[in-house]
Amino acid sequence: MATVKDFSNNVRPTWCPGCGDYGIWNALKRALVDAGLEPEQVMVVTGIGCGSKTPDYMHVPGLNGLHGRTLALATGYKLANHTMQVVAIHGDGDGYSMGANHFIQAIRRNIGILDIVQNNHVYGLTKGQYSPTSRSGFVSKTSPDGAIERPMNPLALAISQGATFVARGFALDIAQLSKLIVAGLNHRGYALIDVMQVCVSFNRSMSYEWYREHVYQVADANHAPADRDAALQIAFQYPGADGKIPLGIIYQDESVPSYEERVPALQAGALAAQPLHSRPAADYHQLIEELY
Amino acid sequence: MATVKDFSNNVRPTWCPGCGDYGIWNALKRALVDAGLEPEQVMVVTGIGCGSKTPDYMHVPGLNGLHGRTLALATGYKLANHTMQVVAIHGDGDGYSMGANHFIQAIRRNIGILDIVQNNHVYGLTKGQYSPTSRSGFVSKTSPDGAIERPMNPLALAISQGATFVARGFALDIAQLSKLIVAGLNHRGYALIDVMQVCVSFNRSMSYEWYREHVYQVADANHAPADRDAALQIAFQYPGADGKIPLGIIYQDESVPSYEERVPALQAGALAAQPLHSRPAADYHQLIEELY
Amino acid sequence: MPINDMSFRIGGEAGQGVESSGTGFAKALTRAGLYTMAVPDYYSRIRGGHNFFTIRVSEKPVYAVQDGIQVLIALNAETVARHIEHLVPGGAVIIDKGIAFDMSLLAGRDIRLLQAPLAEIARAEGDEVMVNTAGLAVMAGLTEFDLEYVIGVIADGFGKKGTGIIEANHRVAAAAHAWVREHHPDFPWRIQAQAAPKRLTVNANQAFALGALMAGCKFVAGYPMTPTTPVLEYMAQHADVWGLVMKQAESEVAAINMVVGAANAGVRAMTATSGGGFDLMTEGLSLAAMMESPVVVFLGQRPGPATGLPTRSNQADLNLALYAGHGEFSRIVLSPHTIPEFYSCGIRAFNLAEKYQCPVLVLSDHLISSSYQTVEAADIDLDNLTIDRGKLLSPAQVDAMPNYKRFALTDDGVSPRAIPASSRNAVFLTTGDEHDEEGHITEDPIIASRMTEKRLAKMKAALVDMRPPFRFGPEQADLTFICWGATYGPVVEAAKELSKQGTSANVLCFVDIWPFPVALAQAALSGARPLVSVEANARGQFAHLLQAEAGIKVQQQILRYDGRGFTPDYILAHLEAV
Amino acid sequence: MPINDMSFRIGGEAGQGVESSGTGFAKALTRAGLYTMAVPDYYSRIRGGHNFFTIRVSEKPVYAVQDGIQVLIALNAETVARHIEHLVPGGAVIIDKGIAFDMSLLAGRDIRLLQAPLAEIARAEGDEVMVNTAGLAVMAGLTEFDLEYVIGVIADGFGKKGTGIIEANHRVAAAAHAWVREHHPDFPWRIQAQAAPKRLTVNANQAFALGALMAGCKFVAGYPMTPTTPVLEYMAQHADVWGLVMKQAESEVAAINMVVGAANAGVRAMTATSGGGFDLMTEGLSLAAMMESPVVVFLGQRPGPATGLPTRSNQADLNLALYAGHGEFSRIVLSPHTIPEFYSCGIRAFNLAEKYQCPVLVLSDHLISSSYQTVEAADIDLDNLTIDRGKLLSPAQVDAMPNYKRFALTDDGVSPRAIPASSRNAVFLTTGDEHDEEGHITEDPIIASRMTEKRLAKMKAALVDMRPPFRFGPEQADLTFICWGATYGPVVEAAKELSKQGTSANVLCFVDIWPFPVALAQAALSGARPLVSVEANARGQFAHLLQAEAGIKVQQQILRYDGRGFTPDYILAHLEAV
Ligand SMILES: Cc1ncc(C[n+]2csc(CCOP(=O)(O)OP(=O)(O)O)c2C)c(N)n1
Ligand SMILES: Cc1ncc(C[n+]2csc(CCOP(=O)(O)OP(=O)(O)O)c2C)c(N)n1
Ligand code: SF4
Ligand code: SF4
Ligand SMILES: [Mg+2]
Ligand SMILES: [Mg+2]
Repeated sequence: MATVKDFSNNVRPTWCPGCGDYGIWNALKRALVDAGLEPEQVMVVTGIGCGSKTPDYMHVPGLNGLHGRTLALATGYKLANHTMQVVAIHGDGDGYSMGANHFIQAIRRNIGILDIVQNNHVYGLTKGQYSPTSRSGFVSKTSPDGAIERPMNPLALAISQGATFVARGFALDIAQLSKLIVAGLNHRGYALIDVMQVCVSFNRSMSYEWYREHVYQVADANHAPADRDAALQIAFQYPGADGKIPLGIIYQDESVPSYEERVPALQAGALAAQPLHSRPAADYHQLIEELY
Repeated sequence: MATVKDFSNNVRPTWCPGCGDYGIWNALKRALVDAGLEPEQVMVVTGIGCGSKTPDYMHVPGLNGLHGRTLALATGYKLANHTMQVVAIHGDGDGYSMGANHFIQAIRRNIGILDIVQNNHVYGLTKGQYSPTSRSGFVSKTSPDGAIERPMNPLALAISQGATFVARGFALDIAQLSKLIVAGLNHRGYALIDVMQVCVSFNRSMSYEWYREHVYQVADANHAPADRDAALQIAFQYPGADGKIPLGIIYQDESVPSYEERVPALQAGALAAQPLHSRPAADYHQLIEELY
Repeated sequence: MPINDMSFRIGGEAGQGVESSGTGFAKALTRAGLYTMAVPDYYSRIRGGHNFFTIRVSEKPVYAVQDGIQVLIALNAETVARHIEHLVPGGAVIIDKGIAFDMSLLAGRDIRLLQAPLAEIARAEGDEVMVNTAGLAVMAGLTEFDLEYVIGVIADGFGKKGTGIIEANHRVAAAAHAWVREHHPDFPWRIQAQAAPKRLTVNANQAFALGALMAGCKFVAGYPMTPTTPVLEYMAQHADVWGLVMKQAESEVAAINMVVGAANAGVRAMTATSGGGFDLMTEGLSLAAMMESPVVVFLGQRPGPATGLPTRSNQADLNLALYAGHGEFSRIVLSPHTIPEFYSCGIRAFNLAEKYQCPVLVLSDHLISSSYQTVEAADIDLDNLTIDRGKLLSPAQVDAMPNYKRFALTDDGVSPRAIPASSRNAVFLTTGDEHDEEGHITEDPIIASRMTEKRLAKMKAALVDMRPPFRFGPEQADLTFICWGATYGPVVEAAKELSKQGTSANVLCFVDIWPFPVALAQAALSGARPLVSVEANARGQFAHLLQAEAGIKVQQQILRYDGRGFTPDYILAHLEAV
Repeated sequence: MPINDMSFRIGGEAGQGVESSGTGFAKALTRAGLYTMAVPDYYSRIRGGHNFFTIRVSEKPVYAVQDGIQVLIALNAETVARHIEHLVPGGAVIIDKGIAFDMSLLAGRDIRLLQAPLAEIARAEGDEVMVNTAGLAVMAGLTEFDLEYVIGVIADGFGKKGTGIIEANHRVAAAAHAWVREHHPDFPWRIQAQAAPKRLTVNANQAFALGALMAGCKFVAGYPMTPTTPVLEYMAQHADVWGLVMKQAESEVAAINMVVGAANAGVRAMTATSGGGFDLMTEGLSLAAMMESPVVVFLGQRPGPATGLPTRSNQADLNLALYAGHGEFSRIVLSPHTIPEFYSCGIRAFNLAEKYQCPVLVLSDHLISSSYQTVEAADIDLDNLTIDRGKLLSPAQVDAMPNYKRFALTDDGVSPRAIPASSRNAVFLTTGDEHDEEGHITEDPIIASRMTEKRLAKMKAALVDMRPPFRFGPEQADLTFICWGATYGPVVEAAKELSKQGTSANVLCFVDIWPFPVALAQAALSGARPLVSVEANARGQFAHLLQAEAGIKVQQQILRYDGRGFTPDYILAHLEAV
């Protein structure tokens, strides 16, 4: 069985000291081990943003695509090779602004991708502009008077569109986060883990200490993740007036088939594992008859 | 005061006989009259799809842009000329597939656009492919075995992200639809009217008769549009197992300022009404000092 | 008595079945051993408006319709008004006798009017909806074309709906046929079935889609857009049986990224779109180039800018295909000129994409994408497939390479390609950032230069696969037409006509457009004079390319940009005195 | 004793304040009446890595940095290792004495080492964070540069934070200055303030943004992307006071459509992006062309494909700018070569966009967008603005036109422009579909042809506004450099150097690139030989354009595509023997 070392390489992360991405990175490596995976069994798909560099700092196959297109890239990969575990990792700008449409569609498809959003409520890599999850009033380089859009609520959005696994983690609680990741990996269909990530350079008010005071575990509040209405109410707590940020598995439903389960062509195995021509050569003459 | 004739021109619509777009077209003209508007006071912004041709069949200023970009185009226009009434009209493909990201952001902004979605649950103009609102199992040219994505729930999505006016109309109930449009025009901020539109060519099962049997008025069920939780439950009824489709104003909240109310530069009036230089020439030298 | 050399036109409103009738009739003619070219003309609307469908038939291959027609079947009065001027003397108008129209249009013209009881017969023998069957039967009867071919096609079309409907159609057809044989036995133009090897009725969309399927394409993602939506639909309809996935994406942006994702799983993957959708794909195209992922894009041209004329045709996206996508990288651009070539480019595109690990664009236009042509079944060769996966490595091969580097620098710019995760040794990053040979992100200036050169070297390497222009006509001629892609058909017809008129003309048609085969172009064109280029765009984009790349200047440009297809007549009318 | 002719370099990790210190020092030198060119070099990361900032200073305008430097201030050990080789003999390394580094790097080299008590002084006189203040003061002291200029800049920077901090900085600076004057009074290179008219320290982003603001641009929408994010930020920061709206959009697709929407309200509107974001805007660009909407796009180039080298520079998106967007339409492409030109192109772009009612693209690159240069305040002329709104109609004018047609056909392709809804008479549709003169959707082939010609005619008309290449140096020379846009600076420096060495050289730099001023290019280049083009891309895109459009062949191409800026030294090193 693989160990954390098997998922490690010797490239040093370029993240700022204290960045929450370190925690997510470590939680991911641990979770892959805990889930019993080997490096070649998991494809890590990312976009562009600070945290999207994660697979360069790991010994895993990775696809590091365009800003915002993480889920589209991951969807194409998953459909072509659905027996792989596919983990998408990207920032809140990538996932909820540029990529928000892909987010909705991934939910509707219930496609088997574990989606980890490094939600630091700011654009890190471009040096500090407000993001779709920035709170109203957030002062940034492009919102000098404070942001005037109301923040997006990704968990409520997901639940409202029928997501089947909706969780929130905290980048600095590596133990819990890695458990959430394992649960997400084992989930049937699309699994969202929105991770509260600290950006020490551009969002200092949402610091490690601030989070410690504001997060709570839904499990401690006896929340049953099968209860959709309760889940939705919990989702609405963020970003809540009372400043409570729920952590843990907020909603889960294992009864919905994943997209890949429902595509007829995939029932014979992964496309990637099939020969170019899946039927005997003679059969193809039928295609000519159709044009007669 | 303008009459319906003032909003009419002599271009004949190219829609199929029996298409629901005729109803929306008529309801819109009537509503503009009822709202006391003159043609030059309303900008009709559309995308690409059958119904997006609406402004060509009316005497109104219109911007007919790209498929899916209706709300982005309308947002730019609104911010540049916010004292105009801006009405966006587009199909479910345009609004909920190609344009779904703009939809989310318009909600978050609460920007003063009335958004009418001609939701026929199919791609009409490209001759019948499934759309994001097509029910699971919908057979179309690109889903010969039936669609395997679960349909999007636009009203639930809107409410989950803080929309302040969420309504559903029926293209063939022109009297009610025009009332909803007037209410939407008078709303503060972004107003969504999802309109059940009949496509006689490519979605015959959702016919006029079918709808008549499935719709009901939320007002008849004593729904209070201020009650968000109730609104959300009602939104979840579509597309419901019991086949109920709620019509009317499902949610409304007038307490949230519109985006344009919150942009400092707009407090002096519409950008379009201001001279190129809004301050005395001498003031601009301050900009040079900043570079010293 | 002209035999097997004429044109039919069916006109009516959208929704009246103009296209299905026309396609059916073209199929029937093909099955009868004749060659057809069948061109639809329709508006961007679902019902109403004015659509028409022109079918030219001949005993020799035909590649374009002509301006003159012999038989016009009018499903409404407007059709008569619009098309009467195209009827040749002695030609016939067929119209249901219940449709009133402006008779004065025929005044003083040598035109035979058939006010046929189409609806009446349909109602009497079957059902009112079978009026088009009656119309086709009248066309057949008038030209003495064996009705069985028409009935055969109709029967195939109703295949699943059962024998009741087929029999009713049969009765309607027989009655309509009898009516016309009785009243109009003496029409000069005739159709006679010929013995012939098996032939098909195919448009470019179908041919390309079939080629892609035969190439082993297993993943398609796209968003519907005229004129290539039918490619997506073909793939969706063939997905289950042939083991492929067609994903209707939420947008073209999503589609291209999905295709890149699938290509990185080692699966042959493609998309199909038109100009506006392609714009949205260009960032993803650039990603494919950076990731050195083989992706195929089928790009059907239609007039822009913006939404333009969505159901019309042109060739204005050549420059777009050549230059779209930021940064500098290799790409291959093909623009097939015939239906069989669309089929074989369907296969070749995937081979080239994998051989050079770069995007391959195959250009079509609305006209050829939606026009049906008769094709020899033998020209769609399913049995002798050439599959070239380039430097693809099997898992065993990768495992045997101790220090495998996915992006190893090589002379031709192409690195041995392991599919990520295909083996323990194939664990690496594929990134859109600049990277080193192993795939790690780097900002090193020397590596960046080498990688840029690597990605561009492929374009030089790919030159060996680029073919010279296809020639039609004699090696030496009084005049040489130059064209590219689907304009070939009408240009060939124009050249034939010109030669008939005494000026020998040949045609050089470029299919392999980028990397531009400079030496081959120069060899093919050296000495040829005058050169007349024919392009369906306003700026003469190909003529410009020819001059910029090969220094060859054309003497005349014939351009058309009203959204309508070239006809041989149009070309000849615009040819300046030689 | 060389005075006012040297280069400083500050190096350290991202996050150590390399850029802010460097910019501050450059500002101080400018205020002292000297000319500077200040170039940052940084990685795509927020902290760590290795950033450096080079400041060249002179009594004459300088447009590029050189390879050799006189003073290196190392904020960490790595800086010494990386840059020591660029120190000229006699040069100095300044490093905090608490930082251990590899002394052997200095062995055998004529280099002065200043192990200065920077942190110590900062702690003692103020706060540890003021270590960079100490460093700047040491640089000043070493070169006898009047400390007051440095302190002035620091004070301005802390403007709002109150006098306490300013005073502490002052104390730190004074102590550090005293230390260096005591220990190193004899450094050969000196800086002496000069009397001079007012000058500014500006980069191209700022200059363009200011120009746009002065042009009356009131609407900006964009999505952050290096290197033009600061343009969006400038606009956001100036929005309230100057009455404009900067909308951070959800994507570049949204941004361009917002800009088109605003432009159709009659408001001057723009966006700023880089190649990848621009790809996503190309469908919207095509829409702007079809709607004949004036939009301005500021496109900052950086190396691709895909994400490439996001914080590096090149000029590889020329073809993209020329050809992106489907369909055929007019566009104007400008690529300013100096900071004042960026300012005036900021204004001119909006004038041209409104005059020709088409998209105008202004190209920049990372290097000039983020390098600060000294500019005469007089060259940023706010007082004599030329505003040309072209054929814009006032509501009264529109009302006086009984049959107003928004898209009326005209010789120059430009129609009198009413803003929709600006009057009762200005009620019309603006559509991305093909349309007639009134704006109604049409598929008529004749109208479609005329409209295509109309949209292309503007490009011919706009030729009158295109300027010849800018010349630096004598009219006749032994060698002529050709360049475009921001490469001008280093090429000019190379030409100067070459002339010093005895080969007279001049530079012809194209700023107005499209429509390509063929006749002006031919006139400017006729007879000039040899022609050496210098471009920061791998394919020589401009040289290709020059040949394709004007038939002019260059004799040598000097290309650089490693993401780093040209230096005069690099150009001369790659110049083949003339
Ligand atoms: C199409 C495109 N637009 C813009 C950018 C520039 N860009 C790079 S990262 C980024 C935002 C990063 O924010 P987020 O996704 O939240 O990630 P973070 O850096 O905060 O982890 C942007 C705008 C890009 N790479 N591509
Ligand atoms: C970028 C782009 N992709 C695809 C198309 C083709 N297209 C035109 S309308 C349409 C869908 C129409 O569906 P919908 O928006 O639901 O409108 P409807 O016709 O049903 O009213 C599509 C895919 C386009 N115009 N632009
Ligand atoms: S900028 Fe923020 S998100 Fe990016 S590496 Fe630094 S701390 Fe992390
Ligand atoms: S296709 Fe459907 S939506 Fe389009 S015009 Fe016809 S009925 Fe209406
Ligand atoms: Mg972020
Ligand atoms: Mg629809």
